[in-house]
Amino acid sequence: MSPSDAVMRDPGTARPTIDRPADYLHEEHTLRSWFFSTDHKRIGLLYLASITFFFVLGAIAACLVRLALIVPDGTIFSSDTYNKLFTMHGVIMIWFFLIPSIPATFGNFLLPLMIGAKDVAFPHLNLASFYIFITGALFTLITLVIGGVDTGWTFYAPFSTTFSNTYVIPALIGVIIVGFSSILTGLNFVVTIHKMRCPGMTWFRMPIFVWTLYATSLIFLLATPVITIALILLVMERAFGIGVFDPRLGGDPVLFEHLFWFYSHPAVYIMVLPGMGVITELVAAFSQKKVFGYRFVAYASIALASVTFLVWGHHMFVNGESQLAATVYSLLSFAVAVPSAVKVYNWTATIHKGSIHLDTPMLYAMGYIGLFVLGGLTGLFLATLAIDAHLHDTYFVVAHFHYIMVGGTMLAFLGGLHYWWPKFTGRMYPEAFGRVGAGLIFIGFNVTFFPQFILGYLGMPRRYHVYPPEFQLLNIMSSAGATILAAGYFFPMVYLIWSLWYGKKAPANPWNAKGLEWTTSSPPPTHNFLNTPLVDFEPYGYENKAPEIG
Amino acid sequence: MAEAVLVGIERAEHFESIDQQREAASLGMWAWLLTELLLFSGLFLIALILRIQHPAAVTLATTHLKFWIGAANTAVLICSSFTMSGAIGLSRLGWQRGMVGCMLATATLGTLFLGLKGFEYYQDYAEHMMRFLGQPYALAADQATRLFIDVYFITTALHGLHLITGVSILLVLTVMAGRPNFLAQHQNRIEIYGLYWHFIDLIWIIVFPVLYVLNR
Amino acid sequence: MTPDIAGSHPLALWPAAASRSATEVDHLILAFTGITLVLTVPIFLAITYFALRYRAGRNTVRRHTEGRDVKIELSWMLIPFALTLGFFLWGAIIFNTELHPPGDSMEIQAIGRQWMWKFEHPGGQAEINDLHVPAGQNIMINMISQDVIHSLYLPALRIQMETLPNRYTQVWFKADRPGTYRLYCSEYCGTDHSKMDGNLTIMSPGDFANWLTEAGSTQSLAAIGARLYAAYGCGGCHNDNARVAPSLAGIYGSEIKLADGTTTIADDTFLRNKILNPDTQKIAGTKQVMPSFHGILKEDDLTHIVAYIRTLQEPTQ
Amino acid sequence: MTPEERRQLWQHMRTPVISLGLLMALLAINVILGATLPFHGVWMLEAAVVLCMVLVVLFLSMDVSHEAPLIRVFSMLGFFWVLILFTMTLTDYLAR
Repeated sequence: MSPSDAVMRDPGTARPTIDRPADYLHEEHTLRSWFFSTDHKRIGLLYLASITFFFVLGAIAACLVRLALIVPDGTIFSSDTYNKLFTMHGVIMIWFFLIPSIPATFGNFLLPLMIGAKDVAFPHLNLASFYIFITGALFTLITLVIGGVDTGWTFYAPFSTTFSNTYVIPALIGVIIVGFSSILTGLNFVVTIHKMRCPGMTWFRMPIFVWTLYATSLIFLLATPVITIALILLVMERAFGIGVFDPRLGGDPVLFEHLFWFYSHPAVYIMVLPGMGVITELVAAFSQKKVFGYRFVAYASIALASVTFLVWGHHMFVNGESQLAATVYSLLSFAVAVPSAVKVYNWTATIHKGSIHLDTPMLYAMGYIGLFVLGGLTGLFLATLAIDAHLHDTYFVVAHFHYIMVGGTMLAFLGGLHYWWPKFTGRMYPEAFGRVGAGLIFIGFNVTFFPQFILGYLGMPRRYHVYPPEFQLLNIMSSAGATILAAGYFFPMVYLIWSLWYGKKAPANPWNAKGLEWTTSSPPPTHNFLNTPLVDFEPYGYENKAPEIG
Repeated sequence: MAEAVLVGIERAEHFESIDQQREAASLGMWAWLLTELLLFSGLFLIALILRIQHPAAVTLATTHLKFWIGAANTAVLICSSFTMSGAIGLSRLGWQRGMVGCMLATATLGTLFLGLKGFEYYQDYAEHMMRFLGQPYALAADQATRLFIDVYFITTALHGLHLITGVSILLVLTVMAGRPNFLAQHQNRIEIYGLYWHFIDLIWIIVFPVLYVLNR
Repeated sequence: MTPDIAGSHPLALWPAAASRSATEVDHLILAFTGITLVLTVPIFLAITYFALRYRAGRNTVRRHTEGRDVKIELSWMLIPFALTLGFFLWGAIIFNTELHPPGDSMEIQAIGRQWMWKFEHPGGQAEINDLHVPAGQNIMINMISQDVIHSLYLPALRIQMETLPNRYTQVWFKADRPGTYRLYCSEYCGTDHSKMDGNLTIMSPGDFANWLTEAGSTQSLAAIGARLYAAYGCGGCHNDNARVAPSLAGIYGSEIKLADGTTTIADDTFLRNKILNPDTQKIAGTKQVMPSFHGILKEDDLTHIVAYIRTLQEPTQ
Repeated sequence: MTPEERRQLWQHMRTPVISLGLLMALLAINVILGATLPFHGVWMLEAAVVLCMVLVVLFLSMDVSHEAPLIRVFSMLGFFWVLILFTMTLTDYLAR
């Protein structure tokens, strides 16, 4: 540590006037300054730590599920344990890792930096959102410890309300509370993007990552309240017998599915959209080239945030939904694929004639484009009525959404984590290890989930603890892949933590990237910029002439 | 009647200007009200679907709802919305004492609403409508009525909860608003709170017809 | 007695198709895969090729036009959408035929309940978890659930339909390839969701006819009773090494000492009453914990189970 | 209260008073309709009256018309999304 840090820590000596302003990491080291900080950067790191903890929990549940599926007769765990494992894997991974991962961690840290603001619009609300997240997380941990819940992350009535005898209510309360953390984060970001942009930062000079954060925040605001009321109704029905979905009284459990999927499909886009934003940043920075069709990509994000509210019925094609609804939802589900296609084609065009640096983040971005496209188009298969009649609730669906969530959002999260690591911590990650980790994850992922596409088409239903023996070979392949994937996840955790102390000191702009966050120091000062920046340049201002000719 | 005090807003540290701060606060409250509307819309959807699937049961259930207490409550909330607008008008003029008076009037009208609501719940209890409290259910003949009665209890309870938090925040705000230079620093808090209060009234304006009035 | 399931050798990469509409769905998905490969393989090749050709440090022409290329954007927005719309239509047409059972189809009643399927043929023959159907004839399954949402899934016919507790749903098919195929519950329904499967046996009309007649007789009451005994979980408490409840081996006809000192013979009526309301005629020396099956077991189920208990003899060892 | 103060007060209280009057009148209409049930399809009229009340509260009490266009969009956005939720769900329930 440089002498100035040591001096600062000893309160006895008068504070010397140090040449550079104390950055947000080294300014204060008290517990209070971390756990009650209203600095968006520190709150972002608090989120990073808590979602990593939950990622490890969810990954352990996933490994145990894959372990249980090695044998067709399900003798490794009891059926109840298996059901609780896949439910916990679902609940933790979706609400406590994927949804907060990019918006709450990168969003909190980078949004004010990218739009030239000192902080988010409501810093105290931001801290409150974090502690609401922690409260919701506590409920889920309590559910895990006292015995788990076996309803699946979908909590379908009447099983979750009358027939399950596990701890459904604590799990529901945990998810309801963490919903409010999403709502308040969404609210904070919407107001910040509208009102806190620095002079000159017009809407079309913002980075695409900020556009996707805006679209995600709109979905937070418009979708989360509906699942909050749906889950409150479940708690009411299970705890007090105030039955709204109870079929014995004439209630309709499909109505719960409508309310649930009205949120849960847009929630899929809450998880995907920020990933798309991160990938646009990575592709632009590592191709040293303007984003191709910037306006189309920006409008595509907003289009996704609105059309995604019209397609939730494609989860309910085979539960007696009316044919009119099924056909309308199927058609709209084809339309919702168009903005995603626009983004993928624009990324490809951005890489064209760029000056490509195949560093770790770019490897993750390339992996993302490949796997996300596969995930997206298998989604189109499932949106086709006749194919969904065969593939609904089979391992094909499991493979589809893991290609989007892990192949997509997870790779984007890891790519972004490596890309902005110097800005977060002022340290560079070890490049060689980074590339090995990326390769490991790419291979492990494909070996784990591609066999599941085949299993799905062969007709193996989802959430099956005991399966016909002919599916065992493909399940063993998938479990083997899961071990490689687990190693692939563990590896970056190790060397990133290692880099906190031994990584090279990072310059302000290690990637020669454009964007306001790279104009300030790494790690940035507490108020982000010495003086509020004035933006009079286009976003992604990479020159068109080739820098390395000759 | 009242000498006008200085009215303004104190700039928070991370905002560049007072306009930015006021617009941010207003947009933030509107975004929150948007989520409140969607929260209640889930219940309205269930009420609508129940009317489609069990029309007779719903009509039978509404005969047991206290139409006149509901109507009186709606009037009470409309008046409280008026007194809240009064408080906002006076805060803009700087007539602090008048404003505090209006806020107290709003709080009393809100409590009156809760009182009427409590009385209505007592009458429901007396009529054995509260199956979940273990009583024999009055309309046991038609089980589907219980669905609509449950929606009625949950919606009015959720709205009541919003009203209780609304009144308590209002009382705290009234205490702070009574302080000498409150209006010089935080005048927009009254306006922001006014938006929330009007929205509680708006939600009830939708709840009353959806539950009590439509095809009685 | 696991019959050889058609197309179920471990390395099968394609499920057996047992009906014409199943093969049509296969054609749909193969064509759709073809189109998606046409749309996506160029992207994978492009990004790898660009990444290598335009790698930083290689000197190559990087000047590119920055015109407002709306035409390109619109083309790669509308062309893929138009191409895929064809598959939406094709899928919707197949789904339309799947949703409307023809008038002349044979109707089978299906009841899904926690963790077993019960099928009733028009002639009254009941089957647990397995389903025998004639080939070449339209068959419509009218189904409902007794508790949670299940889903009758016949992968060989590429169809499934959820059973809902509050209303009937239908699914119909015309199987034409005899053989034995799998039948699953595909909507998560609790502990033994994965054990709620069975075999769909498609038989030629002749075999089906005589299966129906003898199904009524030889598939004895005891055989059905055995399945019900397993399905309702009676074995959980009553099998030999269970300590919770008395073992039922050899109980039929034996003398039972009751808690009130009297003794009685465990005949049909005693067993039937004990199952319906176990709190009556408490047995001496054991705590009565058995749940009542009143309203759960129908009359014919009771006779099947009692018939099965009658066949339980003392364990030989 | 000097006439000057009274004029100032009325200038601020004009819209709230109008909104109070309108809301009370509309409520009266709905209550009368609800109590007397004049004709069978009366619920459509009652729904229209409720819509007017909602608009009155939005545009007069909450003074949305004097706010920035962005606020107006946000006030309408919520109702539009409720419309999406209702119409898409009804395509399932009404066409069964």
